[in-house]
Amino acid sequence: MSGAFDLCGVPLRGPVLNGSGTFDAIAARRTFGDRLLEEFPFDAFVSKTITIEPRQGNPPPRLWESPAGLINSIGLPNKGLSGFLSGDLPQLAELPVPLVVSVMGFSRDELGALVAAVGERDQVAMIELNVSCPNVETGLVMGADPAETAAAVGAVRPLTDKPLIVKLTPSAGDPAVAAAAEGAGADAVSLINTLRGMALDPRTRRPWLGAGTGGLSGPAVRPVALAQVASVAASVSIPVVGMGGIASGRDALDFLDAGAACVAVGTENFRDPAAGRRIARELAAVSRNERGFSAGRTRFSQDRPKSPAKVGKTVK
Amino acid sequence: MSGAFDLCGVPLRGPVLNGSGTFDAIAARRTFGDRLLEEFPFDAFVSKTITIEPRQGNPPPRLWESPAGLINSIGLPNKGLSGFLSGDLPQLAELPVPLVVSVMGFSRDELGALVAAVGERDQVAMIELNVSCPNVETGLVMGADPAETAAAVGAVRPLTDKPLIVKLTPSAGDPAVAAAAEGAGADAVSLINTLRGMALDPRTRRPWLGAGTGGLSGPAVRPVALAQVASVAASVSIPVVGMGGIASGRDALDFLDAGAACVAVGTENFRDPAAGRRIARELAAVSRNERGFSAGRTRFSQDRPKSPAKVGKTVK
Amino acid sequence: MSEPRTEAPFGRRLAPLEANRELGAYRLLAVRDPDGPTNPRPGQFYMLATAEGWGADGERPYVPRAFSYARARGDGTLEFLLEAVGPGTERLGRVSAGESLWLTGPLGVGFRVATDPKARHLLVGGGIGVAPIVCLSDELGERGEVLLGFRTAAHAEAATLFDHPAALATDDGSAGRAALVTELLRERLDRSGGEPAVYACGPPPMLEAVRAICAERDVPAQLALESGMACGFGACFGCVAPTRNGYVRLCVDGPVLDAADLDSALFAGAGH
Amino acid sequence: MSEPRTEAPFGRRLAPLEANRELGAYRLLAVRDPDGPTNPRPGQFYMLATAEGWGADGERPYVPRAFSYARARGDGTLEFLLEAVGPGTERLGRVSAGESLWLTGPLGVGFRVATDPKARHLLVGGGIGVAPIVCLSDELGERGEVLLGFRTAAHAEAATLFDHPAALATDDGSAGRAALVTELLRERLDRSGGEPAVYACGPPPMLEAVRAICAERDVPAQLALESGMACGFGACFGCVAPTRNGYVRLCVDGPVLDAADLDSALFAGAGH
Ligand SMILES: Cc1cc2nc3c(=O)[nH]c(=O)nc-3n(C[C@H](O)[C@H](O)[C@H](O)COP(=O)(O)OP(=O)(O)OC[C@H]3O[C@@H](n4cnc5c(N)ncnc54)[C@H](O)[C@@H]3O)c2cc1C
Ligand SMILES: Cc1cc2nc3c(=O)[nH]c(=O)nc-3n(C[C@H](O)[C@H](O)[C@H](O)COP(=O)(O)OP(=O)(O)OC[C@H]3O[C@@H](n4cnc5c(N)ncnc54)[C@H](O)[C@@H]3O)c2cc1C
Ligand SMILES: Cc1cc2nc3c(=O)[nH]c(=O)nc-3n(C[C@H](O)[C@H](O)[C@H](O)COP(=O)(O)O)c2cc1C
Ligand SMILES: Cc1cc2nc3c(=O)[nH]c(=O)nc-3n(C[C@H](O)[C@H](O)[C@H](O)COP(=O)(O)O)c2cc1C
Ligand code: FES
Ligand code: FES
Repeated sequence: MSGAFDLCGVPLRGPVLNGSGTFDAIAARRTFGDRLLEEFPFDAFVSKTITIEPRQGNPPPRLWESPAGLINSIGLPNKGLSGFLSGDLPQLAELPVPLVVSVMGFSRDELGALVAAVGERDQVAMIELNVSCPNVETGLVMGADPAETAAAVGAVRPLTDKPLIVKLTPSAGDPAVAAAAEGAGADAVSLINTLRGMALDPRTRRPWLGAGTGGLSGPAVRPVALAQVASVAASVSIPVVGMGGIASGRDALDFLDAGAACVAVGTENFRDPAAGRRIARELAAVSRNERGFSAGRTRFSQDRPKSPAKVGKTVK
Repeated sequence: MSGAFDLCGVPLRGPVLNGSGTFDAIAARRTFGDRLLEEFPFDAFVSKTITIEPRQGNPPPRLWESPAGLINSIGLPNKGLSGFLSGDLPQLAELPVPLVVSVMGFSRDELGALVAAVGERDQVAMIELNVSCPNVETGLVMGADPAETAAAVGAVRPLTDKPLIVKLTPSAGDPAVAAAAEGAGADAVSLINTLRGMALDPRTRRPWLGAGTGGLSGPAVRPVALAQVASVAASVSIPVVGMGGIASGRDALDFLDAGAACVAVGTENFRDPAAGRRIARELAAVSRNERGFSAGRTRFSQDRPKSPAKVGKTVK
Repeated sequence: MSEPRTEAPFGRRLAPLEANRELGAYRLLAVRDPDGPTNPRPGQFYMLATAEGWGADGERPYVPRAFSYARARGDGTLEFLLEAVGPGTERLGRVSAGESLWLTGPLGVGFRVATDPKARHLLVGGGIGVAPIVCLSDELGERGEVLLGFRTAAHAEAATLFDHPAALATDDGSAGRAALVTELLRERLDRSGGEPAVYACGPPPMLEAVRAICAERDVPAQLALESGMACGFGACFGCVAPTRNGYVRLCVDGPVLDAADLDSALFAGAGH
Repeated sequence: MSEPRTEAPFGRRLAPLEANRELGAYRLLAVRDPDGPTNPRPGQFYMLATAEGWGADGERPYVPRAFSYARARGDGTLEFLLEAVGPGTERLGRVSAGESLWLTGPLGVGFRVATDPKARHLLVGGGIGVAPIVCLSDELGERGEVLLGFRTAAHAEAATLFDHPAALATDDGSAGRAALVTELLRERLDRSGGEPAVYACGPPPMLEAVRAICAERDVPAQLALESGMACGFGACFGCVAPTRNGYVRLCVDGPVLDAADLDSALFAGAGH
């Protein structure tokens, strides 16, 4: 199937990515050894979001379970841009799949610096813009309103030839934000990010998470994600990477049928490190059983009920 | 405990209500007989939302399950104002607890007509304004932005002496909407309503629900609800009725500790018709065990970490 | 004729499993329900869920599932006939000794049966829909003539539940006649001239055929319908069927409806 | 000294239950893991969940739970010691014959043990924290002296797991000495003058006392810490402990940390 399928012109062996921040390929290799590379679970690897400066992340506790889901307040710990480029990038370049680097800036300048620096590395196939943080210049969450999103994407678009994926904030169920990203030059959008949620400490009765609130993910949010993916896919013509609670091939198929070009697996990786592979296998099986043909370009680019994704755009 | 606890000045025997549209006391009495009255599960009864005109509701199918939750597209079927007043109200008046009537109008005039007509009935203790629908005059969802909410509440406030509870839309996680409702004269706010969600028909691969999308409820949304309740309770001084996935006394306690004055049980009623009673019992038990005192005024009006509710306001 | 509805105790209750046995393509579950009424009415149903392991792994089922009782033994035991079609029925089909079910019921209104001892009754069951026909046949005894249809002989084993002889058809002819049960019904009605009342339960296309056949011949028919249910007691407004009087909730106004009130027994969301 | 980490097969695997028996206040689970390595390192752990009924009824648990292995028998059987403290450990404590567990591991880095055959080792276990001390004691044999502390005699039954004699204390004096295990440690270190290296696992306050006692005496100590984990292989960044070098993920950089790297073993989110 190799070469038969692509996302924004980058050939992928299949449509299953990971959600940013839900799989650390470097730590996984320490744990599972080189078998990880042989059986790599995703068709493209999305890095955890990086920022200009190193970040320690939020104080623990950072996790609490909820019914069919997880609430996290990780707080984007990362080595910062130069730590990433020198420490992580060489290792991520050894992965057998294209690399997507997720970046977040607290101003358009920061975002621009990240995109420019990451974009010039050959090892990087695509860049994902995580715009879920408040812009220190305007005070608005970058990805929360159409104009702010368009300004952020427009500012960084000239800085790289690499495909840009804009990861929408969950409040951006409003498809106007996705349309604004498309208009400003995004090559794809991805969604959903986590929903704001809270849990109390059973003993102290105060918020459990060190940061007070966190982001809800997992099967609990799947219906919300599916609705948002369907509505965004119907209003843009760039490819949509759909995620939110995908735990099986059937779930993945739901997102593809709702208009996604690719899917990403997040929380399910925590329950099953090889979830990406299993889901890809299950997806191929349900596609074969129920459609009479197997996954591949036709399947993912043409058989969607709404807004076919603009695949095949070339990278440069 | 009778008389020791009240909501907006209406004495309640305890803090457990039902969510509008999740318990039909008339149908339940046909099913369970007068035992329903003897063992009535709620401390106040909230009617299904009524509109001026009768509505058939959405085409079936109207329900789909999701992980730890339910997606519904019921579409507010009801007999309309006059059908409700003549057909349902006399039967609801036989319930052993105060009655809250939920109303929705598609314009401020409609909302006003409902509030005026319902408000003059002695059998009605409080009125809940369901403002999750688009205003036909402005095109905006009434409860989605602060100004629109203030205008709607302000328009109906003079029309009745009865306490008004404003049921916030889920997009109104923004506490500014709750503050606007308070400013315009609401006596309480309730939240959360369902989150927009979708599911596909496993066979046709098209949206399963007759209406395309529906509202997600149940434990899946509990962390989202708790975060919104905590944030709203911290920003208003009127009582908050908290709901969203409450299935046990411990869940109820979480909402009370997050700042709610009362809680409402919705989807859990479907799994266990007597869930309200069980939850009240469990709540009393966890409160006793963990606090050294039992539920009642002190517990619910003063022991909340943030923004104590303004209880004790009189009805007229 | 008063509404054939036996009131349910308020709330759900734990019902210990007594037996779970294979019956051809189906399973027969017997549970102890000592606190429930011993006289539910044929066509009424119960909401069931397992007390443990319902909706594990963060997946469906979440709400309970609806099942017609097949038999209420006077001793407080209820029997249900189950077909595994999805996660809920699969889990229920695996309950084992020592486990209990959450049970609410009896729910809904059953078949309205004329009390006239001379009235003649034609009972039509298709597939898993034979469940409420079993207790109705028990009640009517010789006065109720039973026609049953199944996909295959394995499914037709459910016919052994009947104490009275029943006419049998299978789609593939592997047991009884190779025919649809609606063909048996058509022949039977054309033979007798249409005096009997018809009571039917089965898949939507079968019920629609029964409706049309009876309507053509002016034979009164009652159909036990199915739709997705979350609560079973009128709370969620989810289980509606379109009738000539608008949508009705099958769990409180049904599941048995007069065929005369329906334009069609085939509607979006019908069946499971 | 290379990192004491045995690599895990990639992905989770089904491990059939071999035995689940009560051991005083705890339960001892044995599972068959024929495809996993037979040589995990003491202090490494596995993520476990039941294959069925995990997180039923729309409630927690959703992600798997972390457990130190207590023993890896050379034949592919793993033993875990469990204390039921919440929904996950309760469900695991109820697994029965015929059931399987989802298992991922071995994970993390274990205790770094000096290879010098003359080095002396002091093993300190508190409560359920004795689990990794069992296999470490097996490995060190006579070279490892074991001090154990429990709440009551019922908990102290876990001491019977040790093949080598161990000093025993209970909070209530119902078995061994009425003392905290950290008092045994203090006395033992003051007696010998502090040459041995200390390896400890137990509740956060105990670990903090161990840390402080060893720090005062300049005794090198390694502590097996706990925090809430979702994944166990570094994917979620949830299981962090604050160290002098910033936050580290206990599942990939731990769970065993050098006490010298910690300001305190008591931190928000420590323990379960
Ligand atoms: C009054 C009544 C009596 C019943 N009596 C019996 C009985 O005696 N024996 C028996 O075996 N079954 C009976 N059923 C059907 C039984 O309730 C369903 O088979 C069961 O709910 C399926 O649940 P599941 O989780 O196995 O399957 P799921 O696939 O989860 O189905 C669960 C629910 O989802 C909906 N659904 C799923 N797929 C479809 C679809 N393709 N089309 C329409 N709806 C769908 C339905 O609402 C269904 O009930 C009865 C149903 C009703 C309403
Ligand atoms: C490396 C490691 C090894 C372990 N080895 C063992 C072992 O061998 N035997 C054993 O019995 N247990 C062991 N544990 C602890 C075990 O993982 C927890 O007891 C288990 O996760 C509890 O799950 P639960 O669902 O029963 O309880 P829950 O209440 O659901 O706890 C689940 C998780 O929630 C968090 N949590 C809940 N309540 C609190 C609280 N009050 N304070 C802090 N966190 C809380 C923790 O992250 C906890 O792990 C180990 C933990 C780790 C990290
Ligand atoms: C622990 C955790 C960490 C995450 N970190 C990031 C991140 O760094 N950047 C990002 O864009 N999204 C992050 N996400 C969001 C996921 O990529 C994904 O959008 C979301 O979890 C929904 O998918 P899921 O339900 O399959 O997990 C994180 C999610 C989780 C659970
Ligand atoms: C089937 C169903 C019907 C509902 N109908 C109404 C309604 O008529 N008016 C309203 O304000 N809320 C309605 N709701 C929302 C509930 O009152 C409640 O806000 C929501 O379900 C969250 O609570 P829960 O998770 O406990 O169900 C409905 C919810 C469900 C599940
Ligand atoms: S199943 Fe809820 S109203 Fe019928
Ligand atoms: S448990 Fe997920 S990073 Fe450690």
